[in-house]
Amino acid sequence: MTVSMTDAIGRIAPGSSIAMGLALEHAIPFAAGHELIRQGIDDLTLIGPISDLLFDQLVGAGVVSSIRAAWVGNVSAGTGYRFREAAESGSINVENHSNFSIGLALQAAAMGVPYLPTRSLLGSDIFAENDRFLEQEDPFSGDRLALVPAIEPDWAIVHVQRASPAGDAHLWGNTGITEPAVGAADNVIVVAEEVVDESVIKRDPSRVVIARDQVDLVVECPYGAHPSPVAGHYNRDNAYYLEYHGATRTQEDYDAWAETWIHGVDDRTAYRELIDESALSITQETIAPEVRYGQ
Amino acid sequence: MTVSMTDAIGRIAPGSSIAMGLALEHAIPFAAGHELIRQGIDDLTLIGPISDLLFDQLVGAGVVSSIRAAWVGNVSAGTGYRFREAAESGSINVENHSNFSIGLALQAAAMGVPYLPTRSLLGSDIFAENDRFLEQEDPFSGDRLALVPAIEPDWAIVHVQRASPAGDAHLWGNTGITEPAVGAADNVIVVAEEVVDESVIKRDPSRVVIARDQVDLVVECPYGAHPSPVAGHYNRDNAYYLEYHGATRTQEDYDAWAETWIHGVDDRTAYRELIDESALSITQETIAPEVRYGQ
Amino acid sequence: MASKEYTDRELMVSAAAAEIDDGDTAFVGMRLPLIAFQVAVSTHAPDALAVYESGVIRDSPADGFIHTMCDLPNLNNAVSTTGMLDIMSRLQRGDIDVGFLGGAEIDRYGNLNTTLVEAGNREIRLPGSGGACDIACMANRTVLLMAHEPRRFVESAHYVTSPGYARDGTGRDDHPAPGGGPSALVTSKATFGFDNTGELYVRTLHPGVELDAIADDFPWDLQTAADLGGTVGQTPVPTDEELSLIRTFDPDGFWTGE
Amino acid sequence: MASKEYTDRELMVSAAAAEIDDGDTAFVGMRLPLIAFQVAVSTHAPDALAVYESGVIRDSPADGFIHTMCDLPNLNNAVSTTGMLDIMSRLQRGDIDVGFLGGAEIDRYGNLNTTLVEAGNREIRLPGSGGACDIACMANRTVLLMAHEPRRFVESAHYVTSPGYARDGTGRDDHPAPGGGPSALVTSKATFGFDNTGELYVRTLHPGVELDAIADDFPWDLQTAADLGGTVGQTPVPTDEELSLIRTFDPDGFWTGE
Repeated sequence: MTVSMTDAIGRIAPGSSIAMGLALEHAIPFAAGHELIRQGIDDLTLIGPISDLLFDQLVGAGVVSSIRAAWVGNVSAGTGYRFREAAESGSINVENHSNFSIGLALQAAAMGVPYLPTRSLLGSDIFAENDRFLEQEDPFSGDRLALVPAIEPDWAIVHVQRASPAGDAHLWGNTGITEPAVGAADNVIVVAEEVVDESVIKRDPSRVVIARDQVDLVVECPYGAHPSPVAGHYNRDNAYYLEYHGATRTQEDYDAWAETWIHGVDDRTAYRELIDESALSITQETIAPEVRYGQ
Repeated sequence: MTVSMTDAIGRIAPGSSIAMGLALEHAIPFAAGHELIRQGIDDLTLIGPISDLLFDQLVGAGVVSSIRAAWVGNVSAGTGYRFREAAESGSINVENHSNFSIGLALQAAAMGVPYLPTRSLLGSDIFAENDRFLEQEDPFSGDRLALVPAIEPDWAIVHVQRASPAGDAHLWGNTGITEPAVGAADNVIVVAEEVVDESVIKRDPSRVVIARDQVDLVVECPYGAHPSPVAGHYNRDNAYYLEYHGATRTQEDYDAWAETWIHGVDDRTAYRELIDESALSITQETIAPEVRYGQ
Repeated sequence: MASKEYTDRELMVSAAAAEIDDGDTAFVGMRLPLIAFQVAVSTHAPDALAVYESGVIRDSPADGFIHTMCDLPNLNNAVSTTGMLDIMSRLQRGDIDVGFLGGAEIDRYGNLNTTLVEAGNREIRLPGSGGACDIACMANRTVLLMAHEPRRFVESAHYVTSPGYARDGTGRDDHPAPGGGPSALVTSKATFGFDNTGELYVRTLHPGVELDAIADDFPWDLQTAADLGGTVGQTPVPTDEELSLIRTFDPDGFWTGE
Repeated sequence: MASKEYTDRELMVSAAAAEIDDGDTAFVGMRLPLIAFQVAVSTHAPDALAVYESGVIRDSPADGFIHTMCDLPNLNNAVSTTGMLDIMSRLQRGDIDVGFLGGAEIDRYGNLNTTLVEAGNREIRLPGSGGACDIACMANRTVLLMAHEPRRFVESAHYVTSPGYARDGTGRDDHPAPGGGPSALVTSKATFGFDNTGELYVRTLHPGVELDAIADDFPWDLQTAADLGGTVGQTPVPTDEELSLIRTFDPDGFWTGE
């Protein structure tokens, strides 16, 4: 099921809901996001815990109608100006979550139950303003609980270190809510730094975070998470986050930025010419100790 | 916090509830169970999904008053005679679960919520006979759900491949409901094939299934899971399961069996003389592909 | 009966394997289904996937005999070894096509008992559910396997460990669980289906078995495919390839011998 | 004010680090707390553990500057990199001793707003909660950090992202969440505590800051430790060791510079 990024993203219909950026600031599928913009797949609902720039970029491109997330901005610099302007003008709808509530909503869907209970949320305006949350008196203890209903994204897009062509993925480092989102989504695209022979994956089945039965499409895309870091592959491109912050205060500025970084390149191969990979490469390497299976 | 098995088990008070055998037929902490018997720590409540012999052995030793589990027996041979006799005579109390309900009960405790909802159980006598389960009309969909209340064991005992002295553990292969149980338990004993320097564990933090903040005591005990298998270390001793089945049909037979296998040895070092380790060793080795972190 | 070239249990494994379609995700469990999945994936269902409640996911036979799902050959070169809650979540969200169950008792509507049976005025305690109740409630369909012994077929199960269909003929309509219920029962003498009301009927007889000889094993008036407008066929005998595979996966006949 | 040998934010980091006790499990988040944990574990709290909502658990400083919890130096030689639900579960079951929070607005009872503020008749959209609401509800205690700017201190938060104490003086008594609520607020001019009713009071003033000069920054009658029978002390200046550590962890002053 290995396809090109162009083909994979082309399967996503306008109006879809997409969970992305699930490992927080780690391994964000920017390449997939930029391809969504190039193909003009719009009216999207974006779902995630925090979004470190990717959602802001999609909003700036005008392809977003709703966001269901706990935080949208730029972790290095604070505000995401495209998100802020769109939220303030009402051109996008925002459903406010906490990190836990979005995680529980996806986990409920992944578990196949209509909701999960939590001791968080009550007393906040996140709870008060959202009719989808319910308050419940716990039938066992009488405690007050918040019930978080399931969210089932149409798509989840996840960036991993390596995957088999069948879709089994080795992922390490931060994972955030990757697993709940993959379980919750109707369709899953795995974007891998490296597509490897199935035998490589099977030599370490306990490293598999996503198995083939959950995956629809596999895309090989080295550096596909830049400017976010990928454990074992490249560091975070901090300068990019600061430059973006300065360069996207107005829509016009954003459009100029996007002309260079998104529309000015056909694909990730061309994109890689824009960045100085050597400045991001791993210089101090840590190799995991040996793990054996066998019989 | 590394202590001997004798010391670790000595901390467990009579009357405690203990979750064990959480990785199903894999990595069952038999050495810890036998030490419980030798020290005569009784009136125990045993908690687990299935128990492949260990619970039967503890029941035979007379140290068990209650079992909360989904299955107790001998996976190779079927019946566990000591469990069957005790359950039939009423000398132990049995709370019947399904694998999922015991997993959810522990997961609820691990998550710090009073219950988790499920679509399983309704329509079964497991649900009908147990007053602790509740039926609920889902406030979102109107569906009928079963609510499984949390179970918080006093202790969880878990066998792993390697752990740091601080309690951080690398565990691979089957894990079953190890993670929920460790999160749920008040106290956790990690029994490791190998206690290694902390730096070994930290070279692969994504392999850590149990972190130190959840662990109270660490015991190094090679072959501590025999006769169950441990991935990368030794195979299942199938003959042992069959022999046990034949040798424990009556209490007298069990007592003779225990005289050899439990009371006849002081500790796991002496125990290892009773078994033919070479017949169980890994002959066909599979080594996991390299994983790098770094910065 | 003429001497056979296969054992009853080899035929049951063959019949169970036939219940796995190519592309299925199967929840396997213990004993004969351990072998049946390996046969299916080696023959007509190369793209089937097996999940086990220990967390293992496999797409190929183990390279060695396995007593249990957790035996090292079943881990070695597995696709994944995730946790039980993750596997059970697949079941609960409806992603498991077929699950296998055994039983000490079965009633007319496929309700299974593996917990507590009556024998005269003694109650015999059995090991219990394991994951059976969960599979019964939530797999899209279940395939039941048991030795063909009259005491196992009862009007009403003494303890319903694993729900089948409602006893009032409404099938799964009012059942709260998302699963589809039993689709087949394989015994050592016949295979059975379940009609629209959830009632058991004879689908095929194993070679050498007469309908009359098994009808008396049931304490109710046993239906057959003929009663439902079809015909009672004969269960296919294991092919040479299947027998060869079964004897590779279970070389000493531990699960599949006489 | 005489020229200082440290920046406001270096002092805030030092004061925040002092709020971590040895042996604490701290929920760290972003910005200054990233540095504060590293200072604490390098000085008075060697057995403190940090958890981050990305899943990382650390017992030692990163060997390199980190903009975010997910920067590779924060993963390298971590204790564990589990998932967010696992970290949030620790919080929900009461295992997190202290959590750090920032805020654009704070009211008298420690309720924080990081979602939506009013400026004149414009509503300004901020990034939102992240994990802040969860930490506020469920950590045993929370430490709040913010720049000392009068607009941030409000009678009533425009949007309560992260609950503090009830506005009727009942503290956390009727609050459904298991957490203990805010224990300290660290601004760039002072540190504050919360009294038994959950109301803010001045605990210590940073060197060179006069009480009168900050009292007007609050739209209510600001309490001090003196009102509660204690005394308003002076916030300790960062030690040389702390400053050296801060400048090692943040060599370009990205988070802690002027």
